[in-house]
Amino acid sequence: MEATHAHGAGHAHGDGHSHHPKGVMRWITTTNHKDIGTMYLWFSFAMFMVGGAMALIIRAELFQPGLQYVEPEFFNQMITLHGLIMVFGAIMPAFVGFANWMIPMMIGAPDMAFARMNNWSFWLLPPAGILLTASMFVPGGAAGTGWTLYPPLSIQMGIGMDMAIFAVHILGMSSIMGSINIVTTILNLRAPGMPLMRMPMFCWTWLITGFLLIAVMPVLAGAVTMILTDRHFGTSFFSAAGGGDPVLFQHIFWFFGHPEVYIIALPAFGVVSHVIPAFARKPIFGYTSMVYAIASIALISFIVWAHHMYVVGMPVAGQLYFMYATILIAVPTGVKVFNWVATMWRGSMTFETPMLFALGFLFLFTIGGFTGLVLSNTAIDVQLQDTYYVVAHFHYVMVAGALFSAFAAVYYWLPKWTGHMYDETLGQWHFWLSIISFNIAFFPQHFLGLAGMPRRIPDYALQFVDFNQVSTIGAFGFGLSQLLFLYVVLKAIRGGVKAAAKPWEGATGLEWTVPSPAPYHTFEEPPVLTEAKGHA
Amino acid sequence: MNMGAMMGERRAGPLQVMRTVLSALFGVRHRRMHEEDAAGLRPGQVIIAGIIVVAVFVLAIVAFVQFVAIK
Amino acid sequence: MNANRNADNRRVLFRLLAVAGLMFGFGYAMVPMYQKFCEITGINNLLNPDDALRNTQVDTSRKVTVEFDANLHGLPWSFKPGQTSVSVHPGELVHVVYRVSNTRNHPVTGQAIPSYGPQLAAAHFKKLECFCFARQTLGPGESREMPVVFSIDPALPKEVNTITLSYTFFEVAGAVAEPAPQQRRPGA
Amino acid sequence: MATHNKTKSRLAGLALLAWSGMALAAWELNFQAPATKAAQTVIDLHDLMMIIIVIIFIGVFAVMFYSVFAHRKSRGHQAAQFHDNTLVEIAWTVIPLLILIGMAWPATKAVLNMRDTAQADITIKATGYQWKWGYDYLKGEGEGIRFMSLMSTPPEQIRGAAAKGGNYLLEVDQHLVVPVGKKIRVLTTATDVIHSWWVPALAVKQDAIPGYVRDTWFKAEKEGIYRGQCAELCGKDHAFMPIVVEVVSAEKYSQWVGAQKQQMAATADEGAKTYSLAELMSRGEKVYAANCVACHQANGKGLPPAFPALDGSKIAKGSKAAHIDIVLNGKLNTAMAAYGGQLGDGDIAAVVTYERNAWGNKAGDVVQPAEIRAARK
Repeated sequence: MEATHAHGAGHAHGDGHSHHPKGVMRWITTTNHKDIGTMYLWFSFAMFMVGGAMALIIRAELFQPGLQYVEPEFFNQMITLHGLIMVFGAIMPAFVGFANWMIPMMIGAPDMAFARMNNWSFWLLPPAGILLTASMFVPGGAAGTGWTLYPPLSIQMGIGMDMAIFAVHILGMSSIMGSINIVTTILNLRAPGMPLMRMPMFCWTWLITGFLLIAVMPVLAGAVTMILTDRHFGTSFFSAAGGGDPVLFQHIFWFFGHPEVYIIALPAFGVVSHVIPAFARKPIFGYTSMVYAIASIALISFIVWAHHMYVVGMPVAGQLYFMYATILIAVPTGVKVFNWVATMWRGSMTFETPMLFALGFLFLFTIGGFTGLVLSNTAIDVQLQDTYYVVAHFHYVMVAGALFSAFAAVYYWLPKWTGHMYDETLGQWHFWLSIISFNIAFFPQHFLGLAGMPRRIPDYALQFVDFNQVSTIGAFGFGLSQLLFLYVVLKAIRGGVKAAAKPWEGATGLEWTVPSPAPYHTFEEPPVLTEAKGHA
Repeated sequence: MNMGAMMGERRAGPLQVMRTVLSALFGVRHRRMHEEDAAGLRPGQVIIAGIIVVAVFVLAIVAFVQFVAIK
Repeated sequence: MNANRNADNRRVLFRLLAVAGLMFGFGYAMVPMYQKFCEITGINNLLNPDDALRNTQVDTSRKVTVEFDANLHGLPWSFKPGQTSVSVHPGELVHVVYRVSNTRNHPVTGQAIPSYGPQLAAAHFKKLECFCFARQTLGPGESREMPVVFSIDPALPKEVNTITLSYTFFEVAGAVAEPAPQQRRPGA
Repeated sequence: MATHNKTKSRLAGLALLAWSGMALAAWELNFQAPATKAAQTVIDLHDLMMIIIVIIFIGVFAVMFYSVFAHRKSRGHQAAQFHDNTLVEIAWTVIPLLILIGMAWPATKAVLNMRDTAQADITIKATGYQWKWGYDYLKGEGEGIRFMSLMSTPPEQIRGAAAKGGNYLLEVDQHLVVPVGKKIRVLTTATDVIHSWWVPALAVKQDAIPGYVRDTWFKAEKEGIYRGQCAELCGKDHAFMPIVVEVVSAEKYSQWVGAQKQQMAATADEGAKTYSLAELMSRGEKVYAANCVACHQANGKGLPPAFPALDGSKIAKGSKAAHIDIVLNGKLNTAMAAYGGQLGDGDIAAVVTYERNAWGNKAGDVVQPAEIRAARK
């Protein structure tokens, strides 16, 4: 608790500790959760930029009907890589980065439980990222199947597909190791006097997410391995010719894919459950029911996978079952939103950037939830499956849900990481630019989908021109706004107003008891918790 | 609000476990009620009960679908 | 304290090794386990004819139209049903043929997969003789009539009055006139 | 359904237009005009859900925004410290649950109706190919008719070398013609990868899965031309395999069936006729443009390594028999499909002749339909 060195804060300058290697080797060999968290976050941001550039290529091509800038093959590759990179390269590592940085500090642990494995689970990511991006440059290009990798199309692809499969394997290993680490840390390294039910919400969401990841990543790995053996070793898991079934892959994929949605959403819920109470200066409403509801959401996320495949021709009984199950699980998710609104109710609110992003999250995630409800209805989904409506829906859930809460998290914890306050004015500009351009980009896509525009097409009929143009303009606006984010973060790293140990008046939790920036080693002696100190 | 209750050695009965799991699935749980329950609950019990309840939930929907689809 | 921890760690290590060994063994045990499972439940007995209906009573109160459809998947063959459709009573034993011929001047091996529309019908469609799933090798220019003998289960839901039986022939890549290893039934 | 020709980008005032665009035909905000009862049901269901959703949305966010405005620190509001209330929680769990169950009931009825393919008048099989649709009339009036349906939008329009036509990307060479008011059962299957047969105005979408048949149905209530597209990513020309269903009166349909039968008979007779090089070349160019251009390209240069060039290729310059064989039977484990089942003798003769004499190829020989017919034996 007495460490005072001001470093380890998210950038490579200055290292006061004599027993650490310097320069690059420090980062390669580090086992410090703060260093590793920082690397996760920068990796995630780099991937976010790469995936974002791909999205802009897609939107540029769709600005006008006809083929202008890219060939259809390349367009399909962009679609695939954008999806894979954003899900596995940007969003998931971002939240693992937050977990690394914050969970030990939130629970009063000196570091993660398996510090060396932590290093390894990060360093698996760059090769996977490189494998994915490099697959664009091999003969035949990257996989052009969409991130869902459906066979038999994925059987037809070139070597880029194999590279994508290996990348998914490596990313899966990294995620599983990261999850084991987080789960073990939370279960075993809590400071004395912090029972599970007094743990900060972010830790709870990650505990559950960790279990989900351990459960479903092997499923995805199995599915892509079956594609690999179908491609090269003469098996016929997904080929009717040998007695297999192409639809089997979709079942396996979505058995992974639906819990994956919650893997991405739950830590986001966790972040928001810290930010809103902090800026409403009021404890979170219904902590216990929230914990329980999140656990049950996780459990029942395993029984609704086939609502992604209403039109593959499953029996009518199957369609009805998945419709009912999906509609029923919408309830506990919806209740989360009520909880957050009730937390704000009769609070004493201020609206700094983290709070703005949390409110943006709430607003947009609710819209995404509602369109999800529309899609859960099998009869309507038959019309909307594989259209831009679905694209709009999951971008509202993913971008608004995960990304906005990640921004909230960065602004909320940046003073703790860097020791400086970020530029509030620019932060607010970033928020307003982001939310406005996001809506310009994605709201019109609902209309495109309703009117009948299929997704994953590089060219479209003329009645879709207008909204596509609006959408492209919004997408470029959204992309450019993120450069402002980079500037704000860099500015805070380089200097600025010194941050207090607890820069947010309403913030609670152990992480705010250590100085800002957080010393390289925190809680080498477990903190003493007093009953009065409320968490969550 | 006292830690002693959490360390209790008393074991929860099946009914109590079920009540916990069901209220969790429903999504509503009062902290006070939880603390009464938590005294005797073991994670293993809750997990098994949770899986059973979800299985029953699935079977109930399946049965309902059979009823609707094959009138 | 330290010795204690080492012992603990060793115990955990051994347990994990045992689990890993068991999982590895389980992987091998899967194959016979699945076979046994399928045998008992009757799932996946692709090559054996379906059991003859126990209740052979013919339901003369209604007729079901059975349409026949043929697809080729990358095969230089011609493949057509001998009849586009038949109208049958449930329970009745029906005999139809498909005609297939090799248009190539060398032997080609193919394999047919059946499929039903609506899918619901699959459970009520009993094939007593079928050329599906077994490999077929046709010599240069050879033509063949492939019989299908089936009956419709009288338990077929009342509202289903049309069933499509569709076969797709796939080329068995690289296979040249080899006997199908698992072919347990002659005459197909 | 109204399409339009406005392709000019309107940068000025675009954001404004986005919200005031309801008056313009192109700013479609809702489903396409329905042509079947099922499509109408979908729209009704969607309207119902939208009303409920908008009410809940306004309710929740009215509370939130009231809180945001009233309970802010700058107005001196003191934070209350309550943190749960079981009664409120039960209420906001039970009420949405009941609303959702209420929505599930009409949805169930719609689904059961959508999946009931019995009592169909006509059965048509739609087969997805990379990248076109094939149709076989299996049962009912018109039984035995089969044809391929390819996008007929010219590549110049796609590449921006020509003005885009009214039904840009949604026009095919042969419409799927069906009679009005009859229950049409559609079986879907595919030969290569998964496609999806989708016509929005008919509310029909069904994946076409290689090796399996799936079925769906529609019953068009009014005559007209309804356009749709493949909905499942199926490779590079996924955007270019439209579906056009033409719904006509019973009499017109019978006429169409008659004409089709005649044409099929004529095609079958082609084997006996002989044609001149010029005739075959001009016909072959059309067949080539419809079937081969996607991979081998208009200039015959292909897109190596996946799609080899024909200009100067060994096959186009070598023996006729080998050339005919590869067109008729395809090449295993490559994208080269067998066209024997898709094209008639005359078309294949023409396209082979064309390939042997176009671009830099100067074989000078003519392939007659009779040779194709012989090669098929």
